[in-house]
Amino acid sequence: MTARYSALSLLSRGLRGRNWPLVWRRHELAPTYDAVIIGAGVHGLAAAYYLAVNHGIRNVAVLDRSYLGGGGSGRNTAIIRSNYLTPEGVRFYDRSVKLYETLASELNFNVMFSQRGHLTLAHNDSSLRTMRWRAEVNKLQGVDSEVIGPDEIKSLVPYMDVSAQTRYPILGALYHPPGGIIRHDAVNWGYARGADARGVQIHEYTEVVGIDVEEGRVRGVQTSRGHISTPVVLNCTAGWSSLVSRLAGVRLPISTHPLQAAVTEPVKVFLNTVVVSGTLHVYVSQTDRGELVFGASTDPYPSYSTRGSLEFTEELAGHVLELMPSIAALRVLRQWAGLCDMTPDFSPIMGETPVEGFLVDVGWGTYGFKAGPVAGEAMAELVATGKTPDLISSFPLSRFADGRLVGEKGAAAVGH
Amino acid sequence: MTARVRAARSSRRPAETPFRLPPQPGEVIDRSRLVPFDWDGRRYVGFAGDTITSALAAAGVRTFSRSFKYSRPRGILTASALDPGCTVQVGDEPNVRASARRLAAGMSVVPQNVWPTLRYDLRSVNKVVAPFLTAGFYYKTFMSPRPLWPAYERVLSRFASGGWTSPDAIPSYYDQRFTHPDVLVAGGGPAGMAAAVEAARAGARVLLVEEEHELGGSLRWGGAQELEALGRLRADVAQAGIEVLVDSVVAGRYDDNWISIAQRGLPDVTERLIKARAGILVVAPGLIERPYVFAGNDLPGVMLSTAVRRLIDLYAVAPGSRAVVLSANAEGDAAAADLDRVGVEVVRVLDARRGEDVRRALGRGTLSAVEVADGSRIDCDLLVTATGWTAPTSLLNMAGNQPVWDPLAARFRPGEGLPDTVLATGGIVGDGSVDELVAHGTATGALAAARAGFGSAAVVAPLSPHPHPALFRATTHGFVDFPEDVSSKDVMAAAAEGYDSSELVKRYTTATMGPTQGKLETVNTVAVLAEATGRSIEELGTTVWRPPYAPISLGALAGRVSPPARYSPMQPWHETHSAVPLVAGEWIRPDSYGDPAAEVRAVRSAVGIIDVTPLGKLALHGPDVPNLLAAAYVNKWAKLDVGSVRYGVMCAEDGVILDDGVTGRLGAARYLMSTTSSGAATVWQHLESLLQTEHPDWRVHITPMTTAYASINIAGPRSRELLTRLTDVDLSADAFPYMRVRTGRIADVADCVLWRIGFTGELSYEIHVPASYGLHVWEALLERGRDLGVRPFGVEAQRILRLEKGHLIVAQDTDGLTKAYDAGLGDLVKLDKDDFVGKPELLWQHEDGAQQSLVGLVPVDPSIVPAEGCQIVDGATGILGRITSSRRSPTLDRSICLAYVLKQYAEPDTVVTVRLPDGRRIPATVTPPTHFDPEGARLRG
Amino acid sequence: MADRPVARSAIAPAPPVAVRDGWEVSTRRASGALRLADRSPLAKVLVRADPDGPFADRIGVATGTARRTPANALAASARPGEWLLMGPPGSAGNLADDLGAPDDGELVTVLDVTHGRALMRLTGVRADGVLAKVCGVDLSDRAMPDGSAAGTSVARVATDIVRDDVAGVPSYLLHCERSSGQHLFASLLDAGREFGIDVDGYANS
Amino acid sequence: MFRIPCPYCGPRDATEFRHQGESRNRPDPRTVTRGQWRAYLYEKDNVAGWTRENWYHGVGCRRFISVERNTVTNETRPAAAAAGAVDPVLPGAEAGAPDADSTRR
Repeated sequence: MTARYSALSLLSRGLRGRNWPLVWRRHELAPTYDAVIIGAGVHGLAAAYYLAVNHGIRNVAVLDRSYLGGGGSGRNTAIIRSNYLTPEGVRFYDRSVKLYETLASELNFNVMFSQRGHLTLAHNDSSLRTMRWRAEVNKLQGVDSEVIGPDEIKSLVPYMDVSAQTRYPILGALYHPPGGIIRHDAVNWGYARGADARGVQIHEYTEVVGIDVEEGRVRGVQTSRGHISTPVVLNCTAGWSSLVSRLAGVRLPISTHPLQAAVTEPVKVFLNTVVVSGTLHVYVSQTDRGELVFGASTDPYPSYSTRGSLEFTEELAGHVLELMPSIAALRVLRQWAGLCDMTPDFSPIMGETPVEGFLVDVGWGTYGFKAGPVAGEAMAELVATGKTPDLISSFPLSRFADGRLVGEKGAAAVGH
Repeated sequence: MTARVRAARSSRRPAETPFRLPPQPGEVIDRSRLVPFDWDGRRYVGFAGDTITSALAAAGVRTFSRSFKYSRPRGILTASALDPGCTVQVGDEPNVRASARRLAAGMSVVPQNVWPTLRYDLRSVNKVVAPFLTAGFYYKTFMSPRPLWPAYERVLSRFASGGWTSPDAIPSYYDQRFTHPDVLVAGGGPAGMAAAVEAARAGARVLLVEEEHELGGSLRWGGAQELEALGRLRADVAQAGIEVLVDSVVAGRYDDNWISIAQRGLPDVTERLIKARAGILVVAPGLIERPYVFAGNDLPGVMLSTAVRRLIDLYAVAPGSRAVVLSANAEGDAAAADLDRVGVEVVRVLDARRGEDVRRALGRGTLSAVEVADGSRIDCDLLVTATGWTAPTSLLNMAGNQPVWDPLAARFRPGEGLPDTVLATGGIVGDGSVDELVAHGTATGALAAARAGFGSAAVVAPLSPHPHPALFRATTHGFVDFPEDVSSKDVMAAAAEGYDSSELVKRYTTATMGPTQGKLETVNTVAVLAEATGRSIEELGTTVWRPPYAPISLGALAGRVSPPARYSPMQPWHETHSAVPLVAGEWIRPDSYGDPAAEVRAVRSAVGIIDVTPLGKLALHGPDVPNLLAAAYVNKWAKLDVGSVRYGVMCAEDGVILDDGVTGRLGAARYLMSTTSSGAATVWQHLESLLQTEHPDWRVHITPMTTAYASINIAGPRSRELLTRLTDVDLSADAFPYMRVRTGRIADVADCVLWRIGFTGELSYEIHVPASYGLHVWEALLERGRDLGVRPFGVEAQRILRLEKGHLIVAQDTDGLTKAYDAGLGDLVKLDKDDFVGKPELLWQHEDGAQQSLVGLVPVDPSIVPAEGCQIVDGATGILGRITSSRRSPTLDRSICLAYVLKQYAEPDTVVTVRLPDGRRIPATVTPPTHFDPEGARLRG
Repeated sequence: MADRPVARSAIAPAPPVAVRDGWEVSTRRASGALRLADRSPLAKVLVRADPDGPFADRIGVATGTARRTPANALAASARPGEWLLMGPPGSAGNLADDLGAPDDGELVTVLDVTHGRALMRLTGVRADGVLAKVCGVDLSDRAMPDGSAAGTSVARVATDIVRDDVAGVPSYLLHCERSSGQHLFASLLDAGREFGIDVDGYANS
Repeated sequence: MFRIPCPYCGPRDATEFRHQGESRNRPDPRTVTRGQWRAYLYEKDNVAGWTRENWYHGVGCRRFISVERNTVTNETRPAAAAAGAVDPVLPGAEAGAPDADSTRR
């Protein structure tokens, strides 16, 4: 059984040299589950956790073709915020922030959610206008969000060049105090540990190679480790969501683009907020370890390659130095890429598909990690009750055929 | 040398250098050039050619930093760029690799990660709670109470390792360049040099890149034979016409052999990023010596055998006074011999090949004794380990190759399957004598040249690795990752908790994630993980190596070329007339000349001129232009007469508004199209796409003319009067009515295009003059219009003027989902046309009815200007619409807006509620979009 | 009406400045062996035609190449079906007239783009070294010998490069849309600093 | 950065080109249903492996070209052409307006 984590237990085990129990256990594949979740990332693990905790559905398998949290959930830049543009987006992500705020104590696992504030810079009048638009929508939903001027930006980020002489002068920013960063791996592990403790089975290195559909409904999945019967399959993959859905005969409006990120060597902490510039396609934060973590917009062509590119780091560096010219001597230590499933309206696809029992929680673009808890909670409710929760009713797959796209498109060129 | 000499710290005299040896055969220091520098507030002197650490080691300095978690003293381990404990601050530059950075006169070097000083570090109390600070301890505590986490976080972040930056640091000179070698050799050891020479002899352009300051690799610290071989190879390189970069590192291999090189050590350039498109990449980085894991393995005084040989043979520095050597290979034996030769007492050589081992290193602050596996204890200040090698397969891995574990050689080696454009040679492939390594390099160089198209194909005989004992950890626990302070115990604990794959253990313990990028740490981490899980190293494999292979500065990555800025031909005038600049995409243009309201009044009452050069302009020529226009715009174009212009709107295939503008017909088959400023490139590409992919049979040439013309809009009731003074074109209302185009001379400039259109609602002429004469015409307009009250106006005044007229701006009053019917442009859409881009969606929107309308809006209180983006609300949270444009109108002396509202609120005189940013809710009245002169009498006058 | 209009290039002239051939130009003379000069006053005529059609045959300059015409104009084709003719200032009309009229039915576009393009010439044995700092295309003699033309990106600006050696010394003509001219010129100067680049003034060829 | 084999300019860096999407045919607007049209606008094959797509060589020849690319490795090759001719470029379907983050007029 799970051992409780605390400072005291840590000290006592440390002194006695005792190891901790497995954070999640390993199992043989069972022949039948009540539900199978594909993808052991934050979405799949959270869905499994809430199925068990909120609905008592524990005979659940979470399958991943690689190690737990090795996809987008372990490759993102771990920025959490809820200052979206549309009311439906704001409501949805606000619920996610609320869940994140209590996640450490709920999971008894420190996910290190650091609500240090989030700045989205505006370099021209049109982005300033969009920031104002977002702030007003946010405030109507009770979300702390306001447009601030260059002086306030400078006091939050002393390294920022807010002078008017720059090539991309900073006219203002959308300031979102509850936004921040989190330890992404810890979220994945914490959910895995919580789900495991309640009987969910997590199967790493178990690839789904087929989905059985008979008479329009799901019957089971074929995996690299054998066959499973199940009435419900939930596709929680990123990067591969359109290919996994195609196993069930479902086509998605998704193209997969790499999203790259990079980290510098550590230096003493000097940046205490998250800084995003849509115009310059860059976002940056500094971890408690002292590394600057950078991201940008997705690569301009679809690809499944996660090798990363040199021009990404070049553009990134150029843009970061536009904002903070004094850190030119900092060195990039590592770059990596994850895969993002981009939808036409910069909003996810959640809910039912034409195949009964085959549910999707996909199309998360560049903002999937932010939504992990709420998406898991909502999808668990859908699986358990068969009813689509209001919170996700704007995001069905059918909206594309119906021509009812979500309005995040206007603001989400780079939306971190 | 018998004892450590401690110089008096009070002295201003430079420190003595008691550990400096007499001249060594291969030394790289120039004893004739003294280089003074400061370390930790004290003056030292080294020789030219010294690294920071070699000079300090000569003076007896052994501790260079403290570790990040436990605050343990750290010293020289590798004496190379990887030295994990020798990262220092040099002036403004953090994280300088002191064991690779050469001394420069006057350098101010300061240790990092010390608080308050290197010698007395208060954080060392962490040692007391070390059992508590196991890997991942922070995941298990600080969870509650939640409000305290920020306080915990502040404490944790004090421990951030690394140097410091300054907001006032002036960036030094960074640079970039491109190059296109046929063969690029990464690594200038014996095999790399031989490969480069052979490829160059075959006729290939060769670039040879060496990370260290000199070519030669391990030959540099070899005996007489090695030094002789080195001399020969260097001479060959010099003769072969090879471009050689030293103190430079191949940092990344990307798709299609796109290769990044960080070039350092240039006189006036801090760092240069070289971007090479290489025909063939030859990877020849040699081998990295692997540290050994045992208790106390991080104490200053514990060194790798290669560190000892570098210090003695390159820098003539004795690494200690009394040494114990643990050797499993010839390099370790040679290190013992080197020590002996230069007079360092070698107390004992432990032969790991015969099962001899160390148990732990002992000492307070620095090494003072070694406990051997047999239980004996030897006093010493130097423990040398030579327990094995790591092949830096990073570049091969980036090329898609998976390294495989070779248990016989006890190291990872390149796996099967490399792209044809990548080869490997030297130690990374296998072991051999100098001659064997050179032979392999030569054959590989010939093959590389052949693949690049020079010479004939060569056969490369395999280079096998020599057997080597598999040594990772003694019977005690020690550090597997020095900069991250991760011990073998941490790795085992993580494995026991279930973080039991290479990736999970890396993420959980942070082992391999520090500044040495796993080059020293990965294999030991995997080996300890294998030990903990009972799995083999083969099974576990390594984590994926990610670029860069060596850290590169942001400055070099950014390069020197700034983002282009575009200016109109009138920019010199704007700059000298206090124009407030507006950054609009690539363009920099006047937002105003100080008083936008006065500029508006000038246009309404007299005449104003605005520089609209950034407006996109496309020359269209050919018999099928009407077809193209009809396909691109939602409205009709078949009946546009020569001399007429027409406004048009383009939508994308999803019905969303793409751009708007006017197009005029200048001749039978010649048209000039204007687009929005930011839409110019998009529209051009869109039209080319229509022509090239949908309608390749249409005969149209599109030529961008945006900057061929300087464009000026002359607006206001006296605009005709002004322009008449400067042109031979008949401007009378009958001869040149609204929405017509003419060509003629303006201010003696021929070939100008004039169109009579208006965005401001006033009588106005948009003139397009050959750009080189733009400034001439602009000045002529101001000069000749002085008595008419002419005034230049900027973008801000234009925005107010158009808002008064209710003209929408695409991308301000429309967004990424706005279709033509939403924006009130439905009358333009001609659904009876056969086809046009976006027609199906617009047809369906017409059938279904738009959900929202673009309307005019006036706050009941005329003094309140609601910010653009304010929401039109219903109750507490309901949203009925939003304001897209708002300004105070100088003409109407009140606030005016454009807004979207739901259809049912769009009727004029409907009163809605606007929420202001400060939370106030104010009433506002819906109006038609046009606030001023709705009949357009002024425009058509 | 006052003076005859003076034409101005997009590239600010280095002092001393004078008016020559109706253009405000620099009369500076470069001292070094590596020279960058604004050549925007040269007449520039753009021709578009079917690359496989009769008019293309008449021009006789293949895609990717450049050639001097008998009248000492330079004709360059950086892309299929497009040619840029360059000649002395004021000669645009002549350059166009020399082409003659197309055959009936062939669509040929001839446009005077003198004022729409910035044009500069970089000359010197190290000219390729300068360009290699701001251009990713291989400009070695092997890849781009005298008489080549290519369209690519230079200093982040869409630029056509024409290799047109002067008396055996490597020389490149670079042209881009006018408003980016100052940026391109400044970027080349910055890139050439380490090679001792110098600005050269007006010449009418 | 991978290179794209331009049939007019030779191999050039991918950054010189703009991706134009999967090659596909525009449905006949006179007979198309909403479902068909929106599938054309939004659905993607999103192939993992070799696929045929269009690129616009904006700073080079300014031609729309058709190229085959392996989306897993980013290897590229000329689109398979009949009888050595430059392959005709099929229309691409990239719906949508440009992003709003720019200043107009």
